[in-house]
Amino acid sequence: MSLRKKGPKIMGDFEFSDLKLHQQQEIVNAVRKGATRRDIMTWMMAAGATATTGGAIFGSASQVWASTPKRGGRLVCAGDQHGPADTLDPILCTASVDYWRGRMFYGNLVRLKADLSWEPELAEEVLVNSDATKWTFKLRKGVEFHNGKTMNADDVVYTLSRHMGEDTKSIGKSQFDMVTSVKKVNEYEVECNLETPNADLVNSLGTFHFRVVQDGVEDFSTAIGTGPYRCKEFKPGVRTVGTPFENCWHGPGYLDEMEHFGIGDPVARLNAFMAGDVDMMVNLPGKAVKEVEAAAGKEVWSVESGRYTSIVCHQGVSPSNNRDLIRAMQMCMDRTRVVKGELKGLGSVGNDQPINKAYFDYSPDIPQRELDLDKAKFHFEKSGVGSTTIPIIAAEVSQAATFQCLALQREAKKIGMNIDVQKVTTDGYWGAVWMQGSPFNVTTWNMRPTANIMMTLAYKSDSNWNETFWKSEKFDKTLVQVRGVTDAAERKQMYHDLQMDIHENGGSITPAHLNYTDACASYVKGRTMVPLNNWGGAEAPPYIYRDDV
Amino acid sequence: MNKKVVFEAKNLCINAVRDDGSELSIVKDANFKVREGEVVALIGESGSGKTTIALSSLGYCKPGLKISNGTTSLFDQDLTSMGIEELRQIRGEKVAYLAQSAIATFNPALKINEQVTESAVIHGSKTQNEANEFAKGLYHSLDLPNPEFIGARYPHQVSGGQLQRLMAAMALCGEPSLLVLDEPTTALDVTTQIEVLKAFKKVIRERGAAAIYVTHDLAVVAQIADRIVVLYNGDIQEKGTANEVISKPRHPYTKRLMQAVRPLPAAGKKTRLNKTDKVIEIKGVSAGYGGDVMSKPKEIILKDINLELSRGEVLGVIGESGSGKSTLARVIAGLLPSFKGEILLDGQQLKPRLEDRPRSELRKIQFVYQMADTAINPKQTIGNILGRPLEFYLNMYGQKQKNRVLELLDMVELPKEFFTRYPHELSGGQKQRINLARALAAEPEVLLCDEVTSALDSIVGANVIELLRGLRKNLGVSFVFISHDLSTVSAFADSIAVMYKGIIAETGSVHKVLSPPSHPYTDLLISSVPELRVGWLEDADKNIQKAKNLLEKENIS
Amino acid sequence: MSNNENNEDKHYVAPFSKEVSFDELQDAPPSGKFRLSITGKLGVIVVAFWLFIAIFGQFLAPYEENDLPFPDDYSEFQKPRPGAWLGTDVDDRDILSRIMYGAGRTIGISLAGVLIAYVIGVTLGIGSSIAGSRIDQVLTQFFNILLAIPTIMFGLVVVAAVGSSIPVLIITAGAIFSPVVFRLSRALGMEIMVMDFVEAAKVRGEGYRWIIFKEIWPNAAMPLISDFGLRFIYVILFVSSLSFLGLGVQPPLADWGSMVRENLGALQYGESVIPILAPAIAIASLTVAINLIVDDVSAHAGGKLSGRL
Amino acid sequence: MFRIILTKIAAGLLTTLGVSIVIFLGTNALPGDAAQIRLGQAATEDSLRALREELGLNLPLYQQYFRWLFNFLQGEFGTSLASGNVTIAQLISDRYENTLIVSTLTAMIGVPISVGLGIMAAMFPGTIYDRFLTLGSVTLVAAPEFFTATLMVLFVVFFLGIGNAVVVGSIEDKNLAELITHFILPIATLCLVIAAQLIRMTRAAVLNVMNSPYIEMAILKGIPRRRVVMRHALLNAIGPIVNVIAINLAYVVTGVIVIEVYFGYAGLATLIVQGVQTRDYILIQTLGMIFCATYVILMMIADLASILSNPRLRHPK
Repeated sequence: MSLRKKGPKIMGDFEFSDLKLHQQQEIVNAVRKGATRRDIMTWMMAAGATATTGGAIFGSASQVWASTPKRGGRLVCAGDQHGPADTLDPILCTASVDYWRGRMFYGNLVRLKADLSWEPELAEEVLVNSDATKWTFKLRKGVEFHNGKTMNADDVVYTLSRHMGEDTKSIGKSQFDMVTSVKKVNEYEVECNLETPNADLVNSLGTFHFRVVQDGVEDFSTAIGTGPYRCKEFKPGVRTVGTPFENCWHGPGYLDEMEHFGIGDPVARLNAFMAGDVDMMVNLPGKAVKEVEAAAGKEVWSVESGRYTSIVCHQGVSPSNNRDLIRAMQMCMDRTRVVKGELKGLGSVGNDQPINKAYFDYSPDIPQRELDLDKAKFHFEKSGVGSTTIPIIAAEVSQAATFQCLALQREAKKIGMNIDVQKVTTDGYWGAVWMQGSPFNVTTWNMRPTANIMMTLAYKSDSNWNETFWKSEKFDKTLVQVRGVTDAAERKQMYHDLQMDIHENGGSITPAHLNYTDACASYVKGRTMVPLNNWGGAEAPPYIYRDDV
Repeated sequence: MNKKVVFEAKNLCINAVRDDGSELSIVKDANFKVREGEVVALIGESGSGKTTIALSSLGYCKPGLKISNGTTSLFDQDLTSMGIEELRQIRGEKVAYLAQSAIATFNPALKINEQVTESAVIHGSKTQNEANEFAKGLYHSLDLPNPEFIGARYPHQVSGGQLQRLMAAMALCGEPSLLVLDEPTTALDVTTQIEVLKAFKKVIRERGAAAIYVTHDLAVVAQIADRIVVLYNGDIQEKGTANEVISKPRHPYTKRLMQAVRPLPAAGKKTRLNKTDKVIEIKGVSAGYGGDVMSKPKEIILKDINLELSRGEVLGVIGESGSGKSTLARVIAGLLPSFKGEILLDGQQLKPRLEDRPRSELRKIQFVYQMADTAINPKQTIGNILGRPLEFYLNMYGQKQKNRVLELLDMVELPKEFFTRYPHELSGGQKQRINLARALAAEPEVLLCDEVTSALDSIVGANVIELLRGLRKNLGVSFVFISHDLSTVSAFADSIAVMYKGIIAETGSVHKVLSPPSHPYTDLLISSVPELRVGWLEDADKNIQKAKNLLEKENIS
Repeated sequence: MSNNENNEDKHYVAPFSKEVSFDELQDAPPSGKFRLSITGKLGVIVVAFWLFIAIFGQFLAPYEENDLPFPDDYSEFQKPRPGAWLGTDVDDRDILSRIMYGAGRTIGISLAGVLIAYVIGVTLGIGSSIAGSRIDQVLTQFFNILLAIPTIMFGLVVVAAVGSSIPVLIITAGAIFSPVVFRLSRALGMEIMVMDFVEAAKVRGEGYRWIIFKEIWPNAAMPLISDFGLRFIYVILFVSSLSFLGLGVQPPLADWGSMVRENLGALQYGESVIPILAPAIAIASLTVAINLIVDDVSAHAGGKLSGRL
Repeated sequence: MFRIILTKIAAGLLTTLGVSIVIFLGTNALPGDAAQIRLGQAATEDSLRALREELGLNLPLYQQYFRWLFNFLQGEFGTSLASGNVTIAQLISDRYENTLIVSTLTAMIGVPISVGLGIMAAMFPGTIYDRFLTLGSVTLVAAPEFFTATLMVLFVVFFLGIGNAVVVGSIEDKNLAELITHFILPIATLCLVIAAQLIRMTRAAVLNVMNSPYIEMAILKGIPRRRVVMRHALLNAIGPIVNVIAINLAYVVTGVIVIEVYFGYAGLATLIVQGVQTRDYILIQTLGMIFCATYVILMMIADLASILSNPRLRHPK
């Protein structure tokens, strides 16, 4: 199997800025002269874009495409939680503010696209052996760090080896722990050897924690990367300011200055955005979408995603290991209310398993579980739980996390199921409640680059984060096997089986998948749509620009 | 007779407005005039409305009061119809006020000179420099020490008597035509009172101002007033020239007032006492404040006190404020432990500290406070107040206790209905009787009476003394009777101890102490007690000066 | 009565009858038993109303606190209409019912918190004022230290350490407000301790129990009660500040502070402002009413002289 | 007088010392120790032991305390546990400017206005003006801060169209006009918050003095109302007023968490919230000490002011 891909230049998913300058100018001119959508599409496909991406986007955004990225201007971006823990060290990033900053200042070996396929970035060429146990990265030449040093294999080896070893602090180490060695082959070539096959390794390398840093750097009070902006100011919990890096290999960032800080309070953040004090904000509450849509010059920036919120049923303790009880609860879940009432449609109904259509390997053939009180009652009676109180520990770890419990509780009451929602503070929830033995509690997961990574993290028996304590040998076996399967149909069937297994036998009540919903001023252009995090997967910094300068 | 009328009250009625809106008549239909250069005294007891009338001459009513009828006028200008700004022009300029307590009426945060001169300067009658000079002149004529510099001080830096005179300066600085003096000497010691009175009289005569002098003390009035207006319960009972009213009182109330005037110090009736039956012996006691318990205090108040009290005896302790007489009572009661010497009760040594004394000893010595207002708990009924000592010392409960309380009420000549009342429903004299009854409830051997009559009006005070006399006769209790008032003490006590600067200056039977030759301080006290006759002030001056000189010599040696 | 010039200067004797005894006059009647002004009465009515709701609200409420009045409608912040007389909240629930449920919780927490603060503060404060200088110094110094610690920070650390639950909130509020109560009751105790009637009790040989409960307490009660009202308000504010930081009463439990908080964001875009402002108005009405009573209690004396300026 | 001042200063120092013990013991009683937090999930027994030794956590508690106190006094606050490599001094220096500008301006604007309004209310008690002010301050006292803040934003930013809803950027980059538009809302809100209490307390303090006999005397001397209040009454009310001001100023520095969060600027108060959220004990200890010292110093200044305003203490007999 060869996963060799080649790209002359870093490509944006749908973005005009991905094109070469003469191509951009040609399109602009064509639009000015009255070119049709069809003309442009044909032209674009000739330029290397896929027909699917082109078709999905061009129709609605022809005027966006019609404008050229402009240089200049200042952009103020409001994130949410921030504080002293803010970091410029990629391996320690935990929050969306960190991810966005990382993309401003650093580059990755590869980058992920809206459909979560990848393309080369700092690696010009990625090679993998047939059983996916050895990956070779041929590095782009002439890439300059902010301090003027040219990137070479040493930097990449140093970057990757920071994820290895027993006492690495890397947040991403679980995606890299099958790697046994990282070797410098020559000045521009690096080789990774794996213990077990992993065809998804390259997708991981496109994520937040694998930004390339300079060899030997330990002080992350400032960021020395290859990204389009250099770090002018970084004060943890106060603000970050970036200015264009003139010698960036794919060109400097478009903005004169990008400022980025956090406003913890959602009401204040929305106020700031609506008042025009900030140009972009993260986590627009579903209930404010109408307002933003109605306001002149403000737009919702929503990306459909596999992120989900869920109620965990601990499979190792009673009563949460009672299959009939789980089924009854799943059938009491008022999914429509969660999606329509709480998310205001910016999400999709969940089906008690983690994979939705945002994933490449999603299986559309699993029947949707609906609110069905009669069947629920049947299962509930069969479970023999009776009037015993069923405690669910909830915290607002994501939008709708508490709401889903209430939506369940309300319907459950109708069939005599007595659910007690015990709300605790978000702060400290992950350490004190989650996976600490309580039968029912809430959880939330961001989207992962592949279905396999997602299912491995949350459902594989030996995963540290197997939150439902579900143990299925068959599932584990299939999950590992499928990583090496190349036949499309077989692979599809196997992924269907895996998802069906969780849907039928897993311990999750998953009512909804949540979009990443943010908002920005209309003049903010060059938005990306990668569904891995807020603000288009934090992939936008190289492309984003102001249309009004 | 033809002198110009400075102030006139016509059919003046003043009402108090209660919280619920109902009104209570405080002054009823008062008519009187003050002419140029004339001192009119308003005399009466508390509640007679005398201060209220006096203040109406400034167009002022205390909060909660209002003029309901009649007029007051100053130089024929109607004060009642004036607005606040017009009144402001008059106050301090045409008419000035001297309050009872200079310590309370001087603003503690401002220097004396500013307060003395500000009225004149604000009214524009003098520039600041003129006012300063004028004030210095006043300080001179008021016999104030250091007249050049006293104005630069703060009120707390001068003595009470000086402050009282400074208040006179404050009133006179604007050269008002009318002075209103509200009990200006009542809060002072006898010896100081004479000096202040003298100074007042002098400046009033010098400046030729008219004055309204408010007091309850006839003897003082006799020294200073030209005319007297006698008030009772808001009504004018009698008015006339000072001579007429004092020498020939016609109204029964005026007569009663005259009777209540303290007699001159003289030995009272002799009571037979068994001098060998000592209730209390005080031997070489010294005490003071500050420092640790039982060690030598930082500030010594009492020095080497020796006193004896026989059963049934009344020992009068007399002295001025600061002489240590109250401290002596506190030492006997154990509130202030002595650090030296001993106190014997019935021949048994008492522990210095209250906390160390057994309940039986505590019962035998009872303390009666000066201010009945603060000495009885406003939140307890009279029944509770009097019942507590009964159950505490005598284990008397229930009906028995109640009966005894009623007996006690009877004993202090109060009606039985008081059993369920609260202190604020009682008058000052009645409260003082409750105060006494509480002490008597314990069936004590010794009553420590600390100035029990000095907060009371003269008639009421006289009644209380009468009551004490009766109790003493019937119960055989011994008294330590502390007072600054020589006449009261001499009328009631068997023996007297004169305290001066923390030591016993002189002690012995009333007769012995009061008859010459005595200690110069005793002399001073005796000669300072005002007599109820016009012209005494001038006569007394010589004696007082003599006594003072002697005392100074004594101090030096 | 007409007095001409000549009459005036003559010796005048008022008519009198022999029977009149000219007894000592009663003291002026005391400035009165405590009575409420009109605003004070209004305050009492409002407070009584909320106390009633606090106790019985959850039984009278049309819905349970997390029920939906209109299950088929997915829009929040609806205008008041039959079925939801004050409209619906951010999660489509009936605001009226939530206010009625919340009354008990808000008032209960604050009351319990203030009571704890008072039990600690008053006991130690009055105790300190009579216990003599050594113990007094130690206690005063200790509470001074506690006073120096910012309240919200103290609450934050405690709640973060042990987790937010209603008992934790109550105890934390009690601990935070006890130093202020201590200081107040100590000052009051000191003031009353020097009164003669307390000394009289001491001279009688009374023990501490009597002095505290019979002599000091009845006289300190009134000022303490007026402070109690204010402290109560501060506890409501404290708990709602914690709600703002996500550490107060945890939703979906209704309490006024967190209700204000969770609905407030919609002030700009909500369909109706009534459900958004209703919880805030509930807090305001209760606290203003308490203040009106407190003002009456504490303004018993005061401010009369300036009327004469 | 110097004796009194020295005693006050000594008492302040003693309180600060006591506070340091309370804070140290309090943070030590929280679950988990600094080493665990810094290492997080990567902690092994060996690395924990090594880090504990490095941080001195293996020493007896009292030694740890003295070590910490000694370092604190030298200005060595240590490194933030949450970030691992940023010093606490750095975190503080990034934020103190915001806190300083907001608290100073609030003090300069809010305090004089509130005290003035309180005095006015005391000058005309019972009038409509007084009732309006009293009721207004009562309502303000009762309003949660975030509620006041929201209404302010709605009114000022969205209705009047002036000012910024949040503070953006750092102070150095701003000219005066920008400073004003950015900080107008937090300062105005904070002024309202402290005004509520200041007005009430000033009014009460002045009215209390207004009942004294020397005020009656001043009235009877024909002194105009303004002078009676401003010279006779106010001089005697300085003590309590200054005390209330000090408490409120301490609050403006230490208690403005809600304001800082709401207006999106980084100040010292939010830093402590973040310290609590990340269990950053060293940060909590340091900020706790700074806050308490602020309080103690302000109260000390208030004490000194009332001593200086009292001639009895200034000029003992």
